[in-house]
This record gives sequence, C-alpha cells and structure tokens, in this order.
Amino acid sequence: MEYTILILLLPFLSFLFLGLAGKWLSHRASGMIGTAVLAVITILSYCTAYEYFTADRCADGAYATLVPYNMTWLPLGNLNFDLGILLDPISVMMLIVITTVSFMVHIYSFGYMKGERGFQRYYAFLSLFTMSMLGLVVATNIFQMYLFWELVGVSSYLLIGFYYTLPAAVAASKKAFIVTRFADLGFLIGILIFGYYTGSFSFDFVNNLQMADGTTPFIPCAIDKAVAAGGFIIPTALTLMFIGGAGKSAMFPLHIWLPDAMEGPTPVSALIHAATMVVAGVYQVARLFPLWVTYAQDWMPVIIWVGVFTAFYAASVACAQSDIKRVLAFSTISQIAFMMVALGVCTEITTGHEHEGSIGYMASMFHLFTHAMFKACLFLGAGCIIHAVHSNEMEAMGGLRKYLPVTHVTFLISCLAISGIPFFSGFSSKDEIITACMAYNPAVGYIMTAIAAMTAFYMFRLYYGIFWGTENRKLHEEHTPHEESIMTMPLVVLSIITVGVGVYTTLAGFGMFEGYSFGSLISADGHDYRIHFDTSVASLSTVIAICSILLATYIFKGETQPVADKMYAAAPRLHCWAYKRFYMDEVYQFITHRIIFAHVSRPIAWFDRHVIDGFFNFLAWGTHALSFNIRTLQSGRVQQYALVFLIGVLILILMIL
Amino acid sequence: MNFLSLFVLIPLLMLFSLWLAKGQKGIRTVMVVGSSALLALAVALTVKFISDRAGGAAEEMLYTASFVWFEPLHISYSVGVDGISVVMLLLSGVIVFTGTFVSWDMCKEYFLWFTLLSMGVFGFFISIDLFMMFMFYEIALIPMYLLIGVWGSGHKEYSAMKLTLMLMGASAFLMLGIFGIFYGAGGQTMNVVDIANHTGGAQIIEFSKQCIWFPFTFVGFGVLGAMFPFHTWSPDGHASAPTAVSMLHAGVLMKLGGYGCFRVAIYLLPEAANELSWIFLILTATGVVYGALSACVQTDLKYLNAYSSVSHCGMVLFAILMLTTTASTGAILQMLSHGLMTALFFAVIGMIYHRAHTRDIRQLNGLMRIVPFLSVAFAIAGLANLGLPGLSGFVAEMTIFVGSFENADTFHRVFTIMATTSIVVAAVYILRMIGKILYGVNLNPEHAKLHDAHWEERFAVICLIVCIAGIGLAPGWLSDVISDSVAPVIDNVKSVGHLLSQSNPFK
Amino acid sequence: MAQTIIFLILAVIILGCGILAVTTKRIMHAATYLMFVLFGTAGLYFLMGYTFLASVQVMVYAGGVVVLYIFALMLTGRQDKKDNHSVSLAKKFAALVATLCGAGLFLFIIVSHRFAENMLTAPSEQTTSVKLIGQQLLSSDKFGYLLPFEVVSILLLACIIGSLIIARKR
Amino acid sequence: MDRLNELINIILGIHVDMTWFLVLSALMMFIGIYGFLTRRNTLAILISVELMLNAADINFAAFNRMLFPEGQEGYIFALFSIAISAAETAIAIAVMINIYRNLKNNFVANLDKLKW
Repeated sequence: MEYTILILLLPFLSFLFLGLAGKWLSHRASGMIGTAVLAVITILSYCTAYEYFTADRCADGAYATLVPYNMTWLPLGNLNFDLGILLDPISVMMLIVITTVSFMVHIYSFGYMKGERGFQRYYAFLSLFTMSMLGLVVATNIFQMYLFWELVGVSSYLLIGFYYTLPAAVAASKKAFIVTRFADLGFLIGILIFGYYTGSFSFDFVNNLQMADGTTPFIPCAIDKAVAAGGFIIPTALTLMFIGGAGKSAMFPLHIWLPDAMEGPTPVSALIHAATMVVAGVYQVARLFPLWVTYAQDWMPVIIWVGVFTAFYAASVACAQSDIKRVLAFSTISQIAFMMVALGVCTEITTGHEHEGSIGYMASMFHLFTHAMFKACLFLGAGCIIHAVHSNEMEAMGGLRKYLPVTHVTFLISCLAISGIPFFSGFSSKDEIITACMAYNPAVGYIMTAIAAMTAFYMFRLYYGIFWGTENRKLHEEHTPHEESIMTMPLVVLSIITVGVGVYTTLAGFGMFEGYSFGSLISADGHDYRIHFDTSVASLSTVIAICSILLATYIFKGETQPVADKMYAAAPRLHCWAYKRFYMDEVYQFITHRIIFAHVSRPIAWFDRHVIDGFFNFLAWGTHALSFNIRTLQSGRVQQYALVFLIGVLILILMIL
Repeated sequence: MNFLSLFVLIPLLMLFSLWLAKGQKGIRTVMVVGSSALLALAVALTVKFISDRAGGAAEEMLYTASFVWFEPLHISYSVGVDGISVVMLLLSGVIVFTGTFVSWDMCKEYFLWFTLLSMGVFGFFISIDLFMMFMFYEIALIPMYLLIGVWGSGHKEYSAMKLTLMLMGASAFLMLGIFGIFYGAGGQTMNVVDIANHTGGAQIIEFSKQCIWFPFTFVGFGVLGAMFPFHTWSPDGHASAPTAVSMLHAGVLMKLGGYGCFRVAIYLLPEAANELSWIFLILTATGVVYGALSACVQTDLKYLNAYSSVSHCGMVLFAILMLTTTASTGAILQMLSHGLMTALFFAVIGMIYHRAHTRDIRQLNGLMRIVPFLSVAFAIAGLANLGLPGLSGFVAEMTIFVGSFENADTFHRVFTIMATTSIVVAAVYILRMIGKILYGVNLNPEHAKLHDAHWEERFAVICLIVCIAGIGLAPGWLSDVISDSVAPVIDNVKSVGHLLSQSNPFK
Repeated sequence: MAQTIIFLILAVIILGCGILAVTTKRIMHAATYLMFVLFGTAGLYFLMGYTFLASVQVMVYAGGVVVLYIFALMLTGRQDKKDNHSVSLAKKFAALVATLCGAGLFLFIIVSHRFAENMLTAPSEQTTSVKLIGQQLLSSDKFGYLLPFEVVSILLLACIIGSLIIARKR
Repeated sequence: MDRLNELINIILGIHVDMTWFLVLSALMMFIGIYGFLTRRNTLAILISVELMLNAADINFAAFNRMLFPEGQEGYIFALFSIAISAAETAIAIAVMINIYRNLKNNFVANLDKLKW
C-alpha cells in the first residue's frame, strides 16, 4: 500500500503549485486543479479503505496495524522525529471522512466562492489543509501528529482570515490560532514528558509493528519504564496532551475560538470547523486511548466532565443565538463534547457483549463519522442560505422553503439526523454514546439524554427560523433567493450518506439483519463488534427527541411566535447571557488585554526601556559626567598645572622618604 | 595556504576591487561576484565536509592549518572547521549574498564597510585560535558603528554609539576571559582544540580559575548573543540600522555570540560550565520569556523583531546551557534558523519602511492588497518566527525542547517549561503584527500607490525563503552534521562533572 | 671667616632680591631685582673660585638675558608695567603654603643628610683654568664635552632662527 | 668679655659648608616657584623661572666644588645650563612678543586655549 504516500504528497504539491503559480492561473483552472487532485486522493483513500478492511484480519481477529511508510525526519538525540503513515481502522476511517468532506467542499466552493478575489489562494489553502489533516490522522508518532496539528492550525488561521479586509475575520483568525496554540503548549509539554520517559514518540505502544520488509520502524516504546519512574507520569502527560486536544476540539473553556471562526467562508467552516479539524482532539484521545484506559483510568473523569459540561454549555448557548452559523458552531462544540464523553466513559478495551465498558470508543468514532457528514451538510446548507440571502442573521430568513427546496430537504434530513431520529445516521451513533454513558454511570446517561433533547430543540428552532417562521418578505422580494446546482449537489451526496448509513445501521442495530455494521470495522481493540441497540435507551432518547422537536415546532413554526416572545420576556437576562455566550469571550478579553498586555507586557517593555536600558544609559551618562568634571583639571592654566605638579612631586618625595 | 583562508581572502579582494570600482554598476558587479563566490565556497565546503565525514574523516576539526604569527604570545593563524562552523559559514554566505541584493542602491563606502564586516564574520568562524577569533570579532564589530551611524535612520548616532559601546564593553570582558583561559592553560598555546584536549602544551585549567573565567567569557560572547539583561543594544541598534546591516547583524553577527559561548566558554571551561550554568540558565530563560512579552506591546516593527530576536537568541544560549547534545544541536539549528528568518524579517521590514516611510504598526494597514509580494514574504517570516512546521523555526525549537527535557531534574524542567511558553507568546505578537499591518483595509492615501518589490529584492527574499523552507522540510542532514560536532564538546563537559552543581540553590 | 661673611652678604642679597623680584608689582623692578640676584649668584661662583663661570654668569645673564627682558618689556610697552591684576589672595595663600611646605621638606632633607662635613675651602685652593675648560669642551676623549658643546651650538642657532621667525611681524 | 670672645670664637669657627649652599639654593628655588605660581604676567613668570634655574646652577657648582673638586662635570653642566637658559629666554620672549601682538597683553590667564 505504498501509494498511500501519494495521499499526502499530492495535496502538498497542489498547494505549492496553486500557491506559487496561482497568480497566473484563471479561477476556473486553479479550482479544477485543486478539485482534480482531491478527487484523485479521494479515490486513493477509498482504495486504501477497501484494501485495508477487506484484507485478512490478524490471527486474533483484530485488524492489523500497517506502516506502509516511515522515515526518520529529524534525529533528536536518543529519540527520533519520524514522518510516516500508519494505517489502522480509525485512521482509515478518518481518511475517508476527510477526503469525502473535503471533496464535497471543493466542489461546493466553485459555486460559493465564485468571483471572489483570491480564489486561487483559497484552493491552495484548502489543499494545504487537506494535506495537513491527512498527515495528522495517519501520523505514526505523536510528534508527527503535533507537526500536522500545528499545520492544520495555521491553515485554519489562513482560511478563517480569508476575507482579510474584514476586521472581524482577522480578529477571529488570530483568536483561533492563539487559543489553540495556547492549548498546544500543553500538548507539547505532554509530548516531551512522554517522549522522555518512554524513550519513543511512536503510537506503537506495544512494539509489535513491522514494516512490509519485516524491520521495526520505530524506536521501541518503553511504557513500563515510564510507569516505573512514577505512576503519575503517563497520566500527567496524557492530561497535558488532552489539553491540546481540548483546545483543538473546542472544549470548555478553550472553545471560544470556534464560534468566531465562523467569520471564514462557509465551506471552510463545513470542512475545518465542523467535520475534520475540530475532531482532531477526539481523534488524539482515541489514538492514545490504549494508554488512557490502561494507565490513566483514574484521570478519565476529567475527559467526561469537561465533555459533559461543554455539551451542556454549548447546547444552552446554541438555543439563543441568532446567527445561523453560530448556532451550528455551538452545536458542533456540543456534539464533539458527546464524542469526548463517549471516549471518557469507555472503561475497557476488550470488546464483546460481555464488555459493556468498551462501547464508548466505537460510539465516539461512529459519531465522529456520522457527525462529520451531517454537520458538513448542515454547514453547506447554511452556506447556500447565506449565499442566497447575503446574511447570517435569522432575521433575514424565514419562509425560505419556497425558494430553496433542495437545501430545505437536505437541511431537514441533517437536522433529523443530529436530533437522533431513527433511520438517520445520528440516531445510531448518539444512541451508542448514551448507552455507553448509561453503562458507565446512569447520571451521565440521563444528562446526556437531556442534552440530546436540547440538541433537537435548538436544531429545530434553527430549522423553523430559516425555512418557516416569520419571513423577511421585503428582503426576499428585493432579491429573490435561489440555489445553484453545483452547490446543492454536495448537499444531496452528504444527505444520501446520512440517510443511507442511518437506515442501514438502524436496521442492523435493531437486529433486522446480521451484517457488517460500524462496530465491525472500528472498535476499541479492532475486533468485530456488532452494534445492538438497548431498546430502553433507544426508545427513551427517541421519544425525548420527538418531544423536543414538537416543542420547537409549537414555538417557532408559526408566522408569529407568541410563545417565543413570551419566553424572552420572561427571562430576558438568561436569554441575554446565553446570547452573549455567558460572557466567556469577555473573560478572555479581560485576561489577555487587561492583565497580560496591560499588567505584564507593558510593564516589562517599560522596565526594559527604563530600568535595564536606563542602567546602561546611566553607565554612559556617569562616564560622561565624570569626564566632564575631571576635564577641568585640564584647564590650560600653566600655573595650575605647576601647582599640581609641585604637589605631586612633594607627595612622591614624601612617599620615597 | 589552506583553502579555508579563501573566506578571508575573497572579502579582502572584494575590498580592493571595490576601492578600484567605478560607478554603481562596477560596485554591484564586484559585490555580486564576490558574495556569490563566498556563497559558492560555503556550499562547496559544506558538500566537501559532509562527504569527507562520510568518508571517515573523524578528526574534531577538518582542514586545519596553522601558521605562527606572533611567537612570544603563541598566537598563530590557525584555521579549521567542524560541523558547527560549516553551517555557520553557510549561513553567513547566504546572508551576505542576500544582503548584497537588499542593499542594491547603496554607495561604495557602505559596501566597503559591509565587506569588512563580512570578512570579520567569516574569519571568526574559520578561526580556531583564541586570539584570531577575538581579532576577527573586533573586525566585525567596528564597521557596525559606521554602517549604523552613517547610513542608519532615526536616532542613528545614539544607537550606533550604544551598540558599539556595549559590544566593546563585552569584548573587554571577553579579552580578559580569553587571556585567563590562555594563561590558565599554561600559556603555551592559543589553539582552541589544543586547550580543550590538553595537547600542544596546554594543561588542564584549574577548577577555581575556570569558575573565574567562565562568566567573563560567557558574558563577553553573551552580550553579542543578546543575553538578558545585556540585550538593550539590540532593539535600538536594529531599529536604526540600514536594512542589510540589520540582516547581517541579527542574521550573522549575533550568532558569533552563541557560537563563541559554545566554542570557547563551554568547550574550554567544561567544569565551570557544569558548575555555573544554572546562573546563566536563569538569565537566559528569563530573557526568552521577557523578550517575547516585550515584543507583544511594541509599536515599531523593528523593535518588535528585535525583541523577538532577544527571545530567540535567548533560546540559543538557553539550549547551550542545557549541556545536552540534542539541546546544543537545537541551539545551533536555532542560530541557523533565527539567522535566516530574522534576516528575512528585517529585509522585508526594511523594504516596507523604504516605501511607506514608517514602521509604526498603527500607521500601516492593509498592505496585503497593496504590496502582495512583500506581504506574503512578511507573513512567511512571521510564521517561521512563531515556529510553523515546515519552516526552520519549528525544527530548531523542537530539538531544543526535546534536548532540554533530557535534564530530568526539577530545576531544568521548570525553566524548560518556562521557555516553551514563549512559543505561545510568539504567536501572539506575530499574529498581532500581521493582523495589523497586512490585513484590513489601507486607510492611508499615501500608502495606496506603493510599488511592490523590485527584482533584486524579490531575488533576495526568495533566496531566504527557500533556505528557511529547505531547513524546515529536510532538517535531517543538518542535524546530523551539527550533532556530530556538538557531541565531542558535550561529552567533554559531561565527562568532568554533573550538571547539578553544588552552588545551585534551586536544585 | 671672611668667606662666611661674604657668603652671608651674598645670601642676603640673593634671597632679599629674589623675594622682591617675585613680589614687586612693577615688572621693570622685578627685572632689576633679578639682575641683583644674578650678580649675587655670580658672587657665589667667585666665592667658590669658579671665576670663569662667574664671568659667564655676569656676561650672559646680567648682560644678555636681563637686557633682553628689558627690551621685551619695552616692546610690550603700552600695557601698564604693573602686575597688579594679581591672582586672588586665596590662590596666593595656597601657593605660599605649598611653597613653604616644599621648602620645609627640602630643608629637612638637606639638613638631615651629612653634607656639613664638606667645608668650603679658600677660592685660591681650587682654581679651574680657562684653558682646561676650553680643552674639555672641545675634546672628544673621556671627560670631553665636544658632543654637548656642538648640540648646544645647534640649539643656540635654532634658537636664533626660531626667535626671529616667531617674533617677526607678519 | 669672655662671653664675647667665646661668641667671636664660635663665629670664627663657623665655616661655609655644603649645607649652606644647598639651603640657599633650595630657598631660591622655592622663591622662584612661589613667583611662578602667583605672577600673572608671563614675563614675571619667566623671571621666576630664571630664579629657579639659577638655584639649580648653584647646586651644580656647589656639588662639583665640594664633593668632587678634581672633576669638572658640575662646572661644565652649569655652563651648558646657562647657555640653554639663555636660549630658552630668547625663544620665550619671542613667543611673548608674538602673544602680545595678538592679545594686547601678556597675562597667563588668557593663555588657556590648550584646555580640554
């Protein structure tokens, strides 16, 4: 499977080509080049996936982990900084997710970005992002992951700031980069600790990987040595790395960059800030999961509770936002938190029906997959809407179902999916998560169910606000909204995936037929694991979701919304707080500008100019002053010289005496 | 005559030809030919060095030659290179080459001093005699005064004076240190390798003497390496210097500091390095964070970059003091990387200043639309500065951090973690700067019609970017070359003692 | 005895006129007092029996130098001949103190060394003939002073030329 | 009467010795120095210098006469010294005349152009 290296190289070359030669290419040509390259790597990824999943399993029934390619990029003393490709079920799944969504976004952008200045640059950055994200997921070692992690950060920065003449976009891009960078500091320190104590950065924790030619690709990883050096070392390293993951995956309180990141072009939001980059944190935890579950079981509640709180917080904020992309952004935060929680509640790695604790891992990855599809669809749908009405605000919308029929249908499908209605993909994955939570601790399970209900509520609030509700007729008559086929085509593809996966997994889960399901491909230890729904959990969550949808219908569907207005009137402060995202941004603003800048940086700069530099200037001044004063000895008066000379001679004589 | 001496002879020839050259065209021809020859020589040396090392040449210094120069004081003209000097020579070659293109419109006298400065720099890196090193160091320093004082901008006389006085003060320390080492080792040889290996009549320097001369030597070179708190010449000096001089100064001259600290202070005084490194480690780690935080609130682009240099160069000395092979390799990589990226940064800032006549962040907006080439170069320089993977900064910083982590005690851990925070702060100030000056909409009508870079400027900038990206994408060979040469020094240090000294109260 | 008396007389003349020469306000008077001092010095040389030296002293100093002074005074004539813009009292006092201290120190040194054993004999007991002086000045043997002599000659020549050049009107 | 005789004897017993000359020249020297320090007119200062020179000459002669009567060094040195002082005076006076032409006075306080 050596061709997998092309999956990384092609987008990189495309980035270089479009970045350097883009100036001389037409919009169409550069878009075509970018899309064509992506089409190729999408096909390559599917081939890889097909080849990987159809290959024979290992003797113990698990999928083999392959390293088709590995090189030492930078020797670091006893350690090596490798670059390579590691294929295991989750990385192969991520390849599919990334290339699929990215391909859709590339096609979609033809319509969405048409005529934008910097079209070539846009496609170049998309290629860069795709390359980095693919590099991240196929990383053979944690340092490679960090390298590409930084690269996706910077491509996200560049793409959020694509409209660089808008101050809001510039601020948002800066914020996204700095916040994630701050979190990455934790990641880096975690890597350093891990690398130092285990003597390797590799993901092959048990040292059983071999290259195709039978050589061992990595420096062996000595986990036991690290454990012997101190039981807290590996958990500390993992927790620090989790901070990095939390930053990338927008976990509270490092989530603040994600809603602002919506200033970027909408396809970018769909690709980076919904489907791929933001799940890097989840992916990282999943990648390190064997370590978590073996050595840091006691620290996993950190993941759970950060996840639970974030899910709740984001869901409640999402209920009050009026910018549709912001609603989707908070919904993303909330859903990623679901994935985190699912990983946190996974308490064992051995799969099988007698090992209930192992569902979480699979559920999380499953949700990652389904969420990527329907959330990308939602974002791209939102993009169509924004493209049609030229506004992000719900005020400009309402009643759009007449003008945008395809968008309407696909949006509704995705909303149903995220709400967890049976026969849509979100149902299967979310249900698994709640099952896993229930198995871990019923309290967590019920909280997550409630949050799932909130999800259904705010998603349908959004849906009704856009497609039903009070229509902004004046605006729509001025400028009739319409949709373009090149933009709706990806929506259709993504919703077909959503429905298809949903129907298949729902039927399989209810035991309609015995076939492969998601768990067959991906599970905590790579074994075949068939999903079966726990009927009580499934029915409970379905009923609750339907109730929430009905409630949202009742409140938001009509032309006038008396109930909603009354609710705002009843709790204006709560609404305001939720609308302002509970003032988390202001807190950060305060910390960075008022404390770090005003009370650390400025004093240091002042100190430097006045105290340290002042000291050296003082030395210079002192020398000058001294010279100035002693120069009067050189008065030019002969008699004074003679007197001094005489005194000097007398003193010398006295000394000789 | 050893072929390494060409590094000194070519600038001498250039000086002579410049003297004879007539007209701007003649001057440019001389400069381009000369600096290309230097660059070619540096590249050839690198290739030859790598192939010779691969062919089994295992001496510490290759291509050594020695001619007695002043018998009574045992001063000889000794040259020789190891991997560290090779990469430093390569760096100097690149910077001098690009610097020539950046200062395209300057006059003959400027180029005379510029070439003299280059000669000092090249001479310093090929010397392995303490006195020759010191002499070339001084040769490199003096032209700086004139280059800044005459062709600078702003408070140029003040800055030039300050820079020269502080560096001269440092070289006074350095001279004491060098003579201390010379006499401490028995006063029989000034050859660095001999003193380090106790050959050629050199004795082991007593521990107590080492502890006296180590601070002198380290501070002497450290001032040039912008060691906190002796860095204040750097912001003023860089802000006032003409573009190419800033490049050469930050890109190469400051590297003399780090190189000297490693080659003289650490190499020749290993026991004292073990014993006293903690003091300087505190200073440099402070400097790393301090420089970065100061940079956050600067409003002048050059000041900002100068403080960022304080931070990055602090990282060099910090890594050297960690006294592990990996960290020291990282330090050399960082020197290389910082040299290139800060040269790029200063070059682009200079070009922007040349056009917009201001370096105030608050007065520049929306340059991306007006001068796209410069803006992209600026952004790349910024991203390299904040350690973006794929560019050189990342490689160097990661090597340093991994190397620093090899010291497992709390003291070193705490300071390592402190130093890592600088990469976050770097992101803050770089993005703040990029956001303010490149992005947004231009509000100043005077800036609306700025023209983008000329061909020679483009050429220089592209050369630097290619080097930065080259190191960033394929750092392995460099790292090998460097770590082979770093290892003997560090082994020397490790063999005489343990890093946790008795005098460190924080251990 | 006679020697003592003559010495004392000469000493009084020298010291008295010396003090007057440095304290008098009028420079012409100072030059005159200087002449007496120079004569006194010549007298001392006579007392020591150095007759040639004494006559040179009289000729060169009293005859040449003092006349030169007087000419110079006349040439720089229009200023008042007094040196009455004298320095401040404090400076004078400081100079006096320094001088007295110095003199005290010197006298202490002189007295505390045993010079007193060397008595002055009668002038006739020690005569140095002019012939001997002449021979010594122009001889290049041991104890010959030809080289210094010639050097001084050149010096005097240079001095003549220098004075002419410096003092000439442009 | 005895006392007078005694006194006369004592006085007759006093002989001029080395010390006398040295004391005299030292006093003369310091008189000259005092003059040098306090006079303002350059000519007056030159006069003080002559005093000092003469004091030195006396010493030359006296040392020669009393310590090494058979030698001629001090004698000849005094001769040279006289010649040199004559030369010096000539030059100094030429300089002063020149200064006077430029400054219209001869005060040493005005001659401080050589300061710092």
